[in-house]
Amino acid sequence: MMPMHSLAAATPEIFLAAAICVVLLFEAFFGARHRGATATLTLLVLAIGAALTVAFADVSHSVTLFNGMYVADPLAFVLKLAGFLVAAVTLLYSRTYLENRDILKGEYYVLTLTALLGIFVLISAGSLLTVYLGVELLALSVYAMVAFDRESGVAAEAAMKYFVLGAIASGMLLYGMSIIYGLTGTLSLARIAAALTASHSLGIILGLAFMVVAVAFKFGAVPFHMWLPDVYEGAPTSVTLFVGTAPKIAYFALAMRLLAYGLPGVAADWTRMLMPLAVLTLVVGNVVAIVQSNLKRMLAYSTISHVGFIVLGFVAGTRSGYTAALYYMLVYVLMALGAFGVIVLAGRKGFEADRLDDYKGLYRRDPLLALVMAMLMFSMAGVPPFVGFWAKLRIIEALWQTNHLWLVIIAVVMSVVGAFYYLRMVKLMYFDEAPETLPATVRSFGVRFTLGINAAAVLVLGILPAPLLDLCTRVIR
Amino acid sequence: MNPHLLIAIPLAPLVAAVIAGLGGRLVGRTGAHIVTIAGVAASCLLSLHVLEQLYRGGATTFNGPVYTWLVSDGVHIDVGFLVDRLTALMMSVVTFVSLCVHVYTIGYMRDDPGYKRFFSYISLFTFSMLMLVMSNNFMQLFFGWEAVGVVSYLLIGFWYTRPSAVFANFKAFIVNRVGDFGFVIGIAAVFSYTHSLSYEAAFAAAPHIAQQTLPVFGGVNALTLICIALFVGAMGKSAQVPLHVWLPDSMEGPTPISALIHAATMVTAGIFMVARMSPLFEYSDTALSFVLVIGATTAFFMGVLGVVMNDIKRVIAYSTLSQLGYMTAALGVSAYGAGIFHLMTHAFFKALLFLAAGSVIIGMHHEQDMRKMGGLAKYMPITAVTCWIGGLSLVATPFFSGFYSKDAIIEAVGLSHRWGATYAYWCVLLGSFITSLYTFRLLFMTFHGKERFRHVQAGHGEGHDGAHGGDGVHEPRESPLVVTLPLIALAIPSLVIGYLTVGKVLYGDYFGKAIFVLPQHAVLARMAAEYHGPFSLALRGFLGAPFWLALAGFGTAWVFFLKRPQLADAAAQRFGWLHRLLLEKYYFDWFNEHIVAKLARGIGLGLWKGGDQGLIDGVMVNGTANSVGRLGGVVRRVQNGYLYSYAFWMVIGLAALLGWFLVRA
Amino acid sequence: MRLTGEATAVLVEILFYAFATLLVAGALGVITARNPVYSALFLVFAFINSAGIWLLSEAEFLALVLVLVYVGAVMVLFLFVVMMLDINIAELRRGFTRFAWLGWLTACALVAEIVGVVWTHGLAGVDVSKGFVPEPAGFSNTRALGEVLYTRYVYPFELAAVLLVVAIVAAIALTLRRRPGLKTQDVARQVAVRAEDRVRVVKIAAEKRS
Amino acid sequence: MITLADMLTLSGVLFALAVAGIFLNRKNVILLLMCVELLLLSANFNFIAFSRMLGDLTGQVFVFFVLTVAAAESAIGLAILVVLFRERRNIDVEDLNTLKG
Amino acid sequence: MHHQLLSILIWLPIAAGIVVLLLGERNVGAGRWVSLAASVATLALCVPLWGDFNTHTAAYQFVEKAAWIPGFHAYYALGVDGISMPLIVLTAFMTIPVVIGGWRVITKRPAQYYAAFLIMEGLMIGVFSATDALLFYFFWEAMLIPMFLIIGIWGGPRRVYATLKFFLYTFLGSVLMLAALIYMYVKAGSYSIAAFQALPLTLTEQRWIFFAFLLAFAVKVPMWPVHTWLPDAHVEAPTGGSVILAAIMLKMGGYGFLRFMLPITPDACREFNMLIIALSLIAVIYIGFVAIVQPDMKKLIAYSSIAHMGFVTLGAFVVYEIVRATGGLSGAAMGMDGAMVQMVSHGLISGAMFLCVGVLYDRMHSRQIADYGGVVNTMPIFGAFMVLFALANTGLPGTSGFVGEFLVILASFKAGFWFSALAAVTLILGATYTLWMVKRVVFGPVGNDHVAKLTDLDGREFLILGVLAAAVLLVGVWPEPLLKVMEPSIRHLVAQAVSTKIPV
Repeated sequence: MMPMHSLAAATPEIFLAAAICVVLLFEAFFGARHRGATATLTLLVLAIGAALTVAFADVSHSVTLFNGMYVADPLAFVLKLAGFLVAAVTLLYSRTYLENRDILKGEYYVLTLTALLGIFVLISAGSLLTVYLGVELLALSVYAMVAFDRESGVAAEAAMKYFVLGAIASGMLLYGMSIIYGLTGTLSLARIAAALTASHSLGIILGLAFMVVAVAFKFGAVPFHMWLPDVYEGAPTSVTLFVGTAPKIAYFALAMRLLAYGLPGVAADWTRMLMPLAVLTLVVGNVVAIVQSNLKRMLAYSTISHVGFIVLGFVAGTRSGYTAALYYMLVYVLMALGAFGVIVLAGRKGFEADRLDDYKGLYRRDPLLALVMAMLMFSMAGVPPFVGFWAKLRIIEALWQTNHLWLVIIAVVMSVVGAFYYLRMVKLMYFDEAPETLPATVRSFGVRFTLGINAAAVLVLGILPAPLLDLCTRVIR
Repeated sequence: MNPHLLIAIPLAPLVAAVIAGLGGRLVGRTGAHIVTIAGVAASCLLSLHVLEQLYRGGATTFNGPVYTWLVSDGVHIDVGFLVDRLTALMMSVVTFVSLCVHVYTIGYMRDDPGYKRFFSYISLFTFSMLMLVMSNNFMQLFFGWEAVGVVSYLLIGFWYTRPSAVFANFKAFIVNRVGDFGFVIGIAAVFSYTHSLSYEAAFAAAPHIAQQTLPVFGGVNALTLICIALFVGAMGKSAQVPLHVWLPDSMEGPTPISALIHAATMVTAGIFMVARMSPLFEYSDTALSFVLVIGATTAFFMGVLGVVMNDIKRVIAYSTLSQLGYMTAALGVSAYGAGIFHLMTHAFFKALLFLAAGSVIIGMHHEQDMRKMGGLAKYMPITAVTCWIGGLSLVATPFFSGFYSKDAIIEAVGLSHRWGATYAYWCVLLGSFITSLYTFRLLFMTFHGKERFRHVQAGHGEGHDGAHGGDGVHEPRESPLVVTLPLIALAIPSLVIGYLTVGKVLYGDYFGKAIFVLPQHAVLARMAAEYHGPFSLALRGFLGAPFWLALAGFGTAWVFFLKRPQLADAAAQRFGWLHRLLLEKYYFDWFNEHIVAKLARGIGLGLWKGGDQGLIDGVMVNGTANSVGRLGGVVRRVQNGYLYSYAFWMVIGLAALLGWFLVRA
Repeated sequence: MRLTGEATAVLVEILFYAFATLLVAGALGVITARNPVYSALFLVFAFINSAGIWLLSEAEFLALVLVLVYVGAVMVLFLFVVMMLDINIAELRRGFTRFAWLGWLTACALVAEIVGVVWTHGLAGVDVSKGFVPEPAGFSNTRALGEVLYTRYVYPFELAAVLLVVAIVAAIALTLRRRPGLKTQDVARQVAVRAEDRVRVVKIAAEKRS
Repeated sequence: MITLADMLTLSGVLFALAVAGIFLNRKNVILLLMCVELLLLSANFNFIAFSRMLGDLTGQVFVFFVLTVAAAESAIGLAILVVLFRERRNIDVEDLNTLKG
Repeated sequence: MHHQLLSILIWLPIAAGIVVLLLGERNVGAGRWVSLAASVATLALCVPLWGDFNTHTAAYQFVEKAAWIPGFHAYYALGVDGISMPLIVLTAFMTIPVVIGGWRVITKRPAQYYAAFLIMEGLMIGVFSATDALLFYFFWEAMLIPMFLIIGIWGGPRRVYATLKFFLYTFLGSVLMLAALIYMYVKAGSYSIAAFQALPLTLTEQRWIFFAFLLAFAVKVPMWPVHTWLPDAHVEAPTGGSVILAAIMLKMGGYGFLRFMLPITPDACREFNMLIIALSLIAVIYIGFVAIVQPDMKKLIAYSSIAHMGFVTLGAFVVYEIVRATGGLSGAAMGMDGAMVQMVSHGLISGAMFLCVGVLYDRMHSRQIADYGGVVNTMPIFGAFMVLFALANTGLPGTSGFVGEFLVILASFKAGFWFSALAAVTLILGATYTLWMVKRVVFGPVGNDHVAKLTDLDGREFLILGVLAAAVLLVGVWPEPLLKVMEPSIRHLVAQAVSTKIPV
C-alpha cells in the first residue's frame, strides 16, 4: 500500500473522479428542477480542478505511482491544465447551443468529465494497460456524446461509424500491445523502453504497425481518417467542438507515451512508418478540404491536414520534433476552439450555420464573429502574425534538423493549398454579401468575451510566441 | 570663360518656360511671350557673346562640370559644358532661329487657346537643345537628345484634338526611340571601353577602341559598332532613311515648330552629334561609309518625294529630309565642317521657307494644299520675296548662302575615295536637280500662275487650330509685322551668311580642334587649297554641274508647273507606277503600319492570350489549381460514406504498412 | 484420473485443434450468416470454444468469465437488441458484392503477414514452438488474479469502474425516452402539491347592476 | 500440447476474419458489433498465449480488463444502434451513407 | 530617439491604424485626420533617418536589438543600410498619397481602409528594417493580410479571383523561402541575416536555397513567368492598393534579391545568373509586347511594372556576367546602383501612374482605354501630369525613370552586347505601350459624352500628383544624393556577391 500523501501527484484524476460522482448525483437529484445548474457546477468543477492541478503540481521532476502505471511529469501537468481549460471553454461556448436544441442535460456534462478523465489517464499513462483504458474511457464517452442529440439522424450515423471504426482501431491497438507484451514480457512503458533497443525483429514491426495504425486512427491520419469528417459533420456542433479539441491533447499524449517514450529504441521503424502517413495526410487533408461545402466538414479535413503536421513532428523523432508536435497540438487546439466556437455561436435552432454559404457577409451581421473567424483562418493558414505560423515553423525546423528535405517541401507546398480554403472563408465573410436575412448570432457577453480572449491569444501568442514555445521545450524530455 | 554665364544661357529659356508654363493666370498671354522672348533673347545675346569671345576674344575652349549628376561605381557622371567653336556656332544658330520663331509665334498663334503653352514649349525646347549642344558628356547629350524629342512630341501634338496630330506625335516619338535605342547602345559601348561618359575620355580612347573587336555578329570592330550605333540615333533624330518617316508627319504641328524644330535645329542634332563625335568616327571607315550611303540615299530619294507632294509644308519637309541627307553625306566623307556649315545655312533658309509657308498658310486661312493656291505673290509680296530668297538659297544659286555649303558638300563627296562615295556622288549631284525641281514647283504653284484659291470654299481645310478660318473670307492678305519681321530677319542670313563666313568656317580653321579629321580623310583641306575667296567660288559655281542641273530643274518646273501644268498630270499618268510609288513614299509608311505595327500588336496579343492567359494562367496557374480541385473531387469520392469501405481502407492501410515494412526488414 | 504428462499434452493438442476448428467455423458463421440471430448464436458458439481453449491454456478464471460475462450477459444483450429492433430479415440484402474477392484477398494477406511473422521465427527472443509450461499443482489462477487485481492493479480497476459508469450513463442517456404523451403519476408532485395550486377562490359579483 | 505458434496463428486468423467480417458485411450494423467482439477476442488470445508462455500473470489481468471494456463497449454500441434505429427505422449498412465526401 | 527611430517608424503607423480601427466607421472623420497625421509624421521621422545616416559605412545603422524568441535565437533586431534606407523612405513617402487619395473617394468602410494601409505601412517598413530573418519573414508575410483584404473588400468585380491569386502566389513563394531560412537557422544557430550571409554552404545547399529564394522573390518582383498575379491584382485593387502594390510591395522582391539571394547564395547565383538574366530580359521584351495590347489602363501599367522590374533583376545579376566577360568588377556596382534607383524610381512613377488612373476611375468608373479619349480637353492639368508620368515611365532623361535604366544598360554592356541591346529594347517598347495609351486616353478629340463632363483635378488630387511629379523630376535631375546613400552598401554587396561561400 502506498502512503496517501504520495497520491497528491494524482490530484487531477482523483478530483475529477470524485467530481464525476458529485455531478452525477447532483444531476440525478436537482438536475430536472434547475436546468443549467449542472452546467454551472461542471464549470466550477473544471475551475477548481485546474486550480488544484496547479496547486499540487510538482513540475520539477517526474513521479510515478501505482506501480509505474501512472506518471506525473511536467508534460502531464501542462497537458492536464490545458485539458481543464479546453474542456471549460468548450462547455462555455456550447451552453446556449445545447439549450436551444433541448439537449442541455446533465449527462452531457458527465460524459464530458469522463472523457476528460480518459484524457488525463492517457496523459499520465505509464503502462500499456492504462493507455488502453484511457483510450477506451475517452472513446466511449465521446461515442455517446456524438450520438447525444437523439433527434438527429446524422448524429447517430456519425456515432455508429465512429464507434465501429474506433472499435476496430482499439482492437488493432490491443493486438499490437499484445505482441509488444509478448516480446518484452511487461506492460510498463518504461520497462518496454528499456527492453526494446534497436532491434530489427519482424515481431516488433508487426506489433509496431498495429499500434501505429491505432495512433494514426486516433489522430485521424490518412488512410485511417475516414471517421473524422463524418463525425465532425454529423455530431452536434458543440460535440464537434469538444471532439475537435480536447481529445487531441490525449492523442498527442498517446503518441508521446506509446511511441516516443515507450518505444524509443525502435524509433527508426515507427518514424518511417509515420512518414508515408504524414505525407498522405497532408495531401488528402488539404486537397479534399478544398472541395467541401460544409464548414464543419471542411474544418474536419483541415484538422486532418494539421494532424499531418503534428505527425511530421513525430516523424522527426527527436526531442525537437516532439516539442514541435506538442506546440503545434496546443496551438491547433487553441485555433480549433475558436473556429468551432464561432460555428457554435453563429447558429440557432433549426439553423446549424454549418454550410459555408451561411457565412456569406458575416461581417455585416456580426463583425466580432467574422473578425475572430478571419484571424483563426489566417492563423490556421500559417500566416504571421498569428500563432499558427510558429507552429508550422517549429515543425519545419524539426524536419530540417533531421534532414527531411522532401517532407519540408511537401509540407510547405501543402500549406499553400490549405491557405486557399481558409482564405475562401475570409472571402465569404468579408467580400460577399449575405444572400438573405439569416438569424442573429448568439449575443451572450460572457461567451463572446471568451471568444475574444481566444482570438486575442492567437494574435498575442503569434507576436510573442516565446513563452509557449519555451514551455513546450521545457516539458518534453 | 565665365561658367556662370554659360549656365545662364540654357537656364534663361528654362526659367522662362517654367514661368510661362506654370504661371497660369498670373503671367497672362502677353506676359508669357514677353518672358519667353526675353529669356531666349538673353540666351541668344549671350551665345553670340560666347561666339564672339571664342572667335575673336581669344577665349579658350571651356570644358567643365556644372554639378555631379551621380557617382556610381566610382564613375562621376556630371552635368557639364563643353563650349568650343562648334558649340558656340550651334548655340548661336539655335538661339537666333529660336528667337525669330518666338517673335513669329506672336503673330502666328495669336488666337490660339494654347498660346502660353506654346511659348512654354518652345522655350523649353530651346533649353533642351542648348543642353544638347553644350554637353560635355554622353549622359547630358542623351538628356538633351531625348528632351528635344519630348518637346517635339508635345509640339507635334500641340493641337491634340486632331487625330492626325496625335498620331503623328506618337509616331515621331516611337521612331525616334528606335534611333535612341541605337544611341543608348552606342553610349553603353563607349562606357564599357572607357568607364567614363565624358567626351574627353572617349575621344582619347578612340584609337585604342579601334583596335578592339566585339564578339557579336561574328566579331565587329568595337569602334565601328559604337559609331554605327550612335549614328542610328542620329538617323532617328535627323530623319535619315529608313527612320525618316516621322518627319513629314510631324508637319501636323504648328508651322513655327516645323521651322524651329523640324527644320533648323532639332533635326540637325544628329548632324551636330556626328560632327562632335568626329574623333570617334574618323577611326572607323566602315561607319563613315555607312553614314555616307545613308545620307546620300536620303538626299536623293527623299528629295524626289518632294516633287509629288501637294501640301506646302510637306514639300518643305521632304526638302528638309533631302538637305539633312546632304549634311549626313558630308559627314560620311569626313567633311564635317561642310556638314555643319550646311546645317547653319540650312537653318536659316529652311526656317525662312517654313515661316514663309506659315505666312502663306495664315494668308490662306490655314489652307496648305498648293493646288488651291497660286498667284499669291501679288497679295503677299514680302512673303513671296523672302520665300524666293529661301528657295534660291536652297537650290544653291551661287552667292546665296546655300550655294557655299551645298556645293562644298557635292564637291567633297566627289573628291572622297571612301567606299560608297561614287554612289553618293551621283545621289547628291542628281539631288541638286531634284532640289531645284521641287523648290521651283513650290514657288510657282504658290506664288505664281492662276489664282486657284478662288474656286475653293474657305475653311475647307482641316484647320481647327485657330480663329483664322473665318468663313467667307477669300482674299489672301499679307501677314502682320510680327510674322514678316522674322522672315526678313532670316532672309538676310539666308542671303549673305554663306558669303560672309565660308572662308572662315568652311575653309578656314574656324573649328580648330573641335572637329577632328585624320589627314588622309581631309577632303576639305584639299578643297581649301583651291579656295580663293567667296566671290570667285561663286563664279566658279556657274560652271559646275550642280548649277546646270539646278537650272534644268528650274526649267522643268517652269514648263510643268507654270506653263503647261497638264503636262505634269500626263507625266504622272504615263509613269503611273512611279507616281504611285512616290505618292506612297516608297511604301515606308505602309510597311510600318501594316507590317511592323501589326506584327507588334500580333506578337503582343499572341503572347498575352497565348502565353500569359493560355499557357501561364491557363495551364500552369489555374491548371494547377483546377487539378488540385479535381484531385480533391476524386479523393473525396473515396470517402463514400460506407462503413465497410472505411474499414476496408483501414485494413488496406494496415496491410500495406505491414507488408512494406516486413518485406523491407 | 491423471494422465501422464505426454498423454496430457497429446490430448490437449487434439482438443485444442478441435476447439480451434470449431472456433474458426463459428467465426465464419458469424460473418456469413444471413440472419443476425444466427450470427449472434454463432458468436456464442465461438465464445464457448474460446473458453475451451483458454481452459486448456490454464487460464481458468478468464475462461469462466468469458462464458459468464460474454455468453451470459453481453450476448443476451445482443439478442435482446436484435429482437427489440424487430429487423425485417427478409429485407436484408444479399451478403457480399462483386468486390468481395478483394476483401477476402486483403484478409488473406493480413493472415499471411501475421502468420508469416510467427512462423518465420520473426518474434526475436521468443521460441514460438515451445509449449506452455504447466502451472504447478495447487496453483489457482483465480486466486492469483484476485491477489493482484486489488493491489497492483487498483488503478486500472478503478478506471474500469468509471468505464462501466460511463457505459451506464451513456446507455441511459441515449436510450431512455420520456414520452410526453404517456400518462404516468408523478408521486413527488402529488405529494408536494399545495392548496393554492388546486383551489382558486374567485370573487363573483353578487348581481349584475344595470 | 499447445504451442505459442498455434495460439498466435489462431488469433491471427480470428483477427482477419473479424476484420473481413466488418468490411465484407453488407447487411446490418449489428453484425459489425459482433465482429468487433471477435476482434477483441483475437487480441485476448494473444495476451493469454504470451502470458502463459512468459509465466507472467499480467497478460491475463489485461484480458480481464479487456473483457470489462468490451462489455461496456457493447452496451454503448448497442445504445447507439438503438438511437440509430429509432431515427431511421433501419440499420442497413448500405443506408448509412448520409455523411460522405 | 535614434535608438528607437526604426521601431517608431514601424509601430507608429500600426498604432495609428489600430486607433483608426477603434475609432470605427462612425468617427471616420477623425480617423482620416489621424491617418494623415500618422503618415505625415512617419515621413517626418524619415528626415532624421536620412539626415543622420552615415554614408561612409556599409554597416547597419540605427540598430536596435531585443530578445524576441530566445528559444529560436530570434531577435527583434532592426537596422538600416544604404539598401534598405531609401526603400523605407519611399514607403513612408508613398503612403501619404494613398491616404490623401482615398480621402473622399472611399465610402465603403473607410476607417478600415485607412487602418489597413497604415498597418501595412508599418509592416512594410518592418520588412525593410529587419535584420533578423525571422522578423523579416514575420513582417513579409503579415503584410499579405491587409493587402488581401484591401483588394478583396475595396476591389473591382473580379476582386475575389485576383486577391486569392495574389495571396496564394506570393504565399507559395514565401513558404519555400521560409523553409530555406529555417534550414539556414538550423545550420547557423541564429536567424540573424548577417549570420546567414557568413554561413558557409555547399553548392548543393546553395542551389536549393537559391531556388527557394528565387521563387519567393521572383513572385514578388514579379518575374516572368510567375507574374500573372500582378495584372489581375492591380486591375481589381482599389487605387491605393495598386499604388502600394506597385510602389512598395514589388520592391520587396528586389530587396530580397539584394539582401538575401546575392549575399547568401553567391555561388549558386553565379551558376544560375543566366537564368535570372534571361527571365529579366524576357520580362523586358515579352511583357513589353504584352503591355502594348492591353485594353485596360491598370493592366497596362501593371505589365509595364513587370517590364521595369526586369531591370532591377538584370542590374542585380549582371555582376556575374561582367566578371565572366571582363574578369573585373568594374561596372558591377553600377548595375546594382541601377537596380536600386530603378526600384525607387519605379515606386514613384508607377504609384503616380496608378493614382492618375484612379483619378479617372473615380470620375468615370471605367479603366478601359476605349472608354476614354481626349481627356485633356476637359482635364488639362490632369493631362499634363499624366503625360509627365507617362514620359517618366518611358524612361525619359530628367525624370527618375531614366536613371536606373540607364545605369543598368551601361553596366550590362560590360557583360555583353546582347544584354545591353535586349534591355535597351525597352526604350522602344516602353514608349510604345505607354504613349499609345496616352494617345488614346489623353489626346484626341473628346471621346464621348462622359469625357465631355469630366472635371479637372481638385486641390487634393493636384497636391498628391504635384508632389509626386516633383519627386520624379528631382530624382531624375539630381540622383546623386540617393546614390551617395547607397554607395558603401552596394560596394559591400558586390564584394559579397562575388565571394564564394563553399567550405573548403
